[in-house]
Amino acid sequence: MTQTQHETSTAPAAAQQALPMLHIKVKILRFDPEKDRKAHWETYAIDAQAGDRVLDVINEVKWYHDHSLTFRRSCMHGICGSDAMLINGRNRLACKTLVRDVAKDGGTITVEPIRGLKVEKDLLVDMEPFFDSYKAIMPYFINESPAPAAERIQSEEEAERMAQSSNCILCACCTTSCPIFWVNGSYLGPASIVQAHRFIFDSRDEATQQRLNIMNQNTGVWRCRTAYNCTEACPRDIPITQLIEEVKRAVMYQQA
Amino acid sequence: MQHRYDVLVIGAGGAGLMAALYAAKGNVSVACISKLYPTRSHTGAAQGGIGAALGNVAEDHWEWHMFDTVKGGDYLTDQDAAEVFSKDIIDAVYELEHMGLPFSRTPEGKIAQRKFGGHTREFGKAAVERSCYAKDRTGHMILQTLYQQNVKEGTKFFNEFHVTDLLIEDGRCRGVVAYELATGEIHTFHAKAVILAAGGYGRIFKITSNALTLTGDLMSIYYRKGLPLEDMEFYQFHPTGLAKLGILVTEGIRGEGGILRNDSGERFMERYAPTIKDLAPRDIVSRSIISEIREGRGVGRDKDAVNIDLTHLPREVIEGKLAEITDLARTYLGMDPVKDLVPVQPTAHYAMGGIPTDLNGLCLSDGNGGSIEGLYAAGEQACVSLHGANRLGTNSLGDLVVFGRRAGIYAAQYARQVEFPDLPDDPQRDTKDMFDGLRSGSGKENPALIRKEMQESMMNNVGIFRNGPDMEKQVEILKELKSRYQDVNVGDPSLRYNSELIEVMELGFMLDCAEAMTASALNRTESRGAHDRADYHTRDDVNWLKHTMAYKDLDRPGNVLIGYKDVALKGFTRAFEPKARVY
Amino acid sequence: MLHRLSGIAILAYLLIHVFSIGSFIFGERFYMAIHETYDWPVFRIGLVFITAGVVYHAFNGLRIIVMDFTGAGVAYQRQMWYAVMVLTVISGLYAAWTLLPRLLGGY
Amino acid sequence: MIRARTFIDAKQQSHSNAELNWWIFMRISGLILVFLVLGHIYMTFIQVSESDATFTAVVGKLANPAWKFYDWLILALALMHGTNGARYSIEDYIRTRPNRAWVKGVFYTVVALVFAFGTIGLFSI
Ligand SMILES: Cc1cc2nc3c(=O)[nH]c(=O)nc-3n(C[C@H](O)[C@H](O)[C@H](O)COP(=O)(O)OP(=O)(O)OC[C@H]3O[C@@H](n4cnc5c(N)ncnc54)[C@H](O)[C@@H]3O)c2cc1C
Ligand code: HEM
Ligand code: SF4
Ligand code: F3S
Ligand code: FES
Repeated sequence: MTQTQHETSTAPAAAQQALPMLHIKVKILRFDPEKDRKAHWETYAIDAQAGDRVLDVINEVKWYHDHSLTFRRSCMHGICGSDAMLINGRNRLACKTLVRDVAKDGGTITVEPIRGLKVEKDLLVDMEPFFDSYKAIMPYFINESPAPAAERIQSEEEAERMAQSSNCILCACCTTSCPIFWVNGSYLGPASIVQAHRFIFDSRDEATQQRLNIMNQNTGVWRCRTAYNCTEACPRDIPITQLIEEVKRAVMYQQA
Repeated sequence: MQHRYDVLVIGAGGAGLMAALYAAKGNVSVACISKLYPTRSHTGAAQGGIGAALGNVAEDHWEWHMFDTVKGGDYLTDQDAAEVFSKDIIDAVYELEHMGLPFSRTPEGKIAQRKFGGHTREFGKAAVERSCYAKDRTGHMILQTLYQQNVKEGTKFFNEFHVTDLLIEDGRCRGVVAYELATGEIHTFHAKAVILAAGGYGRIFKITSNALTLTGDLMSIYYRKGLPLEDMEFYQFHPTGLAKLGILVTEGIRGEGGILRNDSGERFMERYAPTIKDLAPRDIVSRSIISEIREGRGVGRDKDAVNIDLTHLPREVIEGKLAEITDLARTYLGMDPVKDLVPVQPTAHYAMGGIPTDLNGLCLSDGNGGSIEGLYAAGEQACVSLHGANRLGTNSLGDLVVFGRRAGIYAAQYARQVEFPDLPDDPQRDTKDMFDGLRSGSGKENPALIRKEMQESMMNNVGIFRNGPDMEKQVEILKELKSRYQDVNVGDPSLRYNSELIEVMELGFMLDCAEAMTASALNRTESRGAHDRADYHTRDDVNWLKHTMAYKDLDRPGNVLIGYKDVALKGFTRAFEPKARVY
Repeated sequence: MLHRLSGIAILAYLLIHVFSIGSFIFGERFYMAIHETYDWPVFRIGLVFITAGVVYHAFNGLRIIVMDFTGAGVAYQRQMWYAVMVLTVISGLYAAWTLLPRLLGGY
Repeated sequence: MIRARTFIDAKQQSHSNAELNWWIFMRISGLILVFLVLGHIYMTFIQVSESDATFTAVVGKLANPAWKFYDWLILALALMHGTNGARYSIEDYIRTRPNRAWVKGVFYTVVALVFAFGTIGLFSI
């Protein structure tokens, strides 16, 4: 706690008074593969402002309480997708979650790694399986016909079809909140289907048939049980379940 | 462990991915090393757009774009680079579209374009629609599209590998050394050509729009070899970052009619730029805001911000065209731009300077045409000097794709012609020494405090307004911080995912960048573009129409040697005479 | 996932149910013997849950079908889910109400 | 497409509509079952108590071939629907291939037996 005081002591005295500090506890599920056989909880007392991000709080723990705390982060404003965590039981980006939304003065914030992927250390999980299923859906534009000298023409409405799915930042909040993914990692998962959606509904893409075939496999869309956890978890507000349903329909009408 | 590739790309942002893609097209083996998963790179944060004279909305020509770039850069821009850029960017944008980038569209189905600060028609007559955009997430779409294409090409990625050293001997680059976060293992990468594209270093400042990971690693590594960094004094502060957080509020918010107001509600830009008011260039608006704050007319708890007022705009405009920033204001400040004033303050945003390169991306070893064979650089971390003393909005994404592509092409061409050079005897020695040093410090100092002091003092002393005494003070502060840095200690002994080790290492890199910036800024006794000195308040073309080259003094730690490089005042077919920069 | 639980529960019930009903091929005595056991309170209460489960599964199944085939279905999924829950509770209560007197008072 | 490295990969990639067809079947059978099952419950259970379902009552009702068919349709559709539903669960929860194979084997056998038993029962009256 001494360090926390140091932090505030640099600010002008007047400001210090004007600013109500919340005294909160952060309970973090820690795991060090080189020392621990099992994950364990550790609690830190932190002073935070209501408007601070949970990521600020976690940084505070790392910088002034326990340097070994490990997690991913980069952009600090919800665009890079690094810091998906289970905060108070819900998948969220730590940098897009404010303290005041998850804790009151004297309250506790619990932070755990996202589920369904192997925990490597503390809040950091192995992302390889996630990116493997991303790569399995041919996540790239395919159009082998000769390109025109300028752009390919696409109407505003056609471009709008991709608006939601192309918003994805691959943070894995959705996939790691899906109950089907938890029990069976072979399910491609909502994030990959969102990515597939982006290309299936791109009027310029020529590989629609192949993409639908991938979605039609037993690791694809038919695994989805419309649980909606994914939609609720997405920090970019992508209506994921709706997009998955659109892909299901596309597969169905395509094959019929 | 040792790896061998013809071409190695360091960094997987827009510049790195573009370079990797075009190198791979050149029939050589390519690997890309990045300390982040590629889609986590900060290119994804860019909102506004990428400028190219397509003329989809209004008549436009590359000459006009070239002129705007040169004038925007306060004539420190190399005009040959500006000419290559303004021509190439047109094809590059079409190529991005052919890669599937989901651009917003015009009613005719072409790539949509909009106005942006400093982009004009007929050499400054009126604003022109030049910025090609994909909603307000152009950078995100560029990053995703380029990564997707690399997946398609099968580029080999080494993700979460931190490059710690460049292997340069006898003026020839032979590869790099990298630290694998997952295992703690040190890897040697043997290569014929290396392309550096590791992004900016905005984290040396307290308030910044840059990611926590933008710490200038490769600039510092280059600089530690006694090689020069160019134009480090030119650092752009974006006028509108969310107060305290520094999260960027796009220039488009003023383009749509947003008004800056001080504590009494006065539209203060009327005093600083009577004709174009809130739409003045970035450096001017930033300085005006800071003046208001310094004179006690700021808003907020610490009176260190001003308000941006959108309340007079219709709700549809705010929630439609400015959706992203509306979301940011609501998420982070709990404020609704529809009815609340949003507090903003200038935020450290973009490095105009960096590793000097020629037009093909080849890294320069001095100001007289010397170069490092086999070493290329592109992106924010490089300085072809396209942006001169001040970058125009949308020209950075353009820089990434144009010069990333060129670096890729020329590196592959070079790699096809040469054999693998020999590796130095003990390639990992310096890296191991560095880590040993970090692990064996006395541990008296907390790196987080050193970082905080650096960020605050850089903000105050080498920020938007500069003057000699402050910067002299900063030189001493940095020396002190550097000596305290010797006493940090990495307490976490683990090998796997040792993020503490990484953070401490990055702090060391940042201190170097800060040192080079401060020395370069102190040395330049004029005001130009983003570099504004109270004690030398005018532009001085007679003495200072030249690039700064800052070298680390390898014999006297903490000192910086300054050299110079000429500005290319002519393009290949066009040239623009330096004139006073008025808008 | 409640859908899955209810689905499996009623499948289990169905299997038993078919067996018990089908058991009349072994003759009346055997059939009645099995049915005697149904008078145990456990089974009575179980039956309430099975009824609720079937109703939930049936209406939630309809909800899923609506979501699958119409865009509006997804938009109103939450409201529909509440409706399903309400129906489930109502029918569960109704079943309990009709069963309870028999449970308490025998028959 | 990602290149198949093993037989399993290849089998997964070989394009078959099995999952799609089952998915459609689940919806159609579900739709039909709504009427059948709810009707069944209503008639046999809410209207008359389970305990009224005496031997004679059941036999009497089933003498009518229409009821025979009605009940058999419930039996067949519900079992197919339920079995496929249970297969979904098995595939989700049981992850090793051998385990999955034998669990499925046992399960299908039970269902087949019950189905045979029920059918014989129905038509032997
Ligand atoms: C908020 C914001 C908005 C912007 N908006 C615009 C805009 O509208 N238009 C415009 O033109 N420009 C804009 N810019 C500027 C532009 O986005 C950046 O300058 C540009 O994206 C930098 O790209 P880059 O490829 O050079 O680096 P980055 O995208 O930052 O990538 C750096 C890469 O280097 C890697 N790396 C770094 N260090 C190491 C190491 N030691 N070892 C291995 N890998 C390493 C990282 O992992 C990363 O992959 C904006 C910038 C910001 C911050
Ligand atoms: C009464 C009408 C019924 C309707 C409308 C209905 C509808 C559905 C639907 C649409 C599904 C697919 C869910 C999905 O794909 O996510 C399903 C699954 C299932 N159904 Fe039914 N069903 C009915 C009756 C039954 C009966 C009688 C049984 C038992 C024998 C049953 C057992 C199951 C099972 C086990 C599943 C799998 C659940 C899962 O894996 O998530 N259903 N049902
Ligand atoms: S769909 Fe949403 S939750 Fe899922 S990875 Fe993309 S951004 Fe994250
Ligand atoms: S949580 Fe999972 S089951 Fe479907 S709706 Fe989302 S993918
Ligand atoms: S740090 Fe980038 S999304 Fe949170």
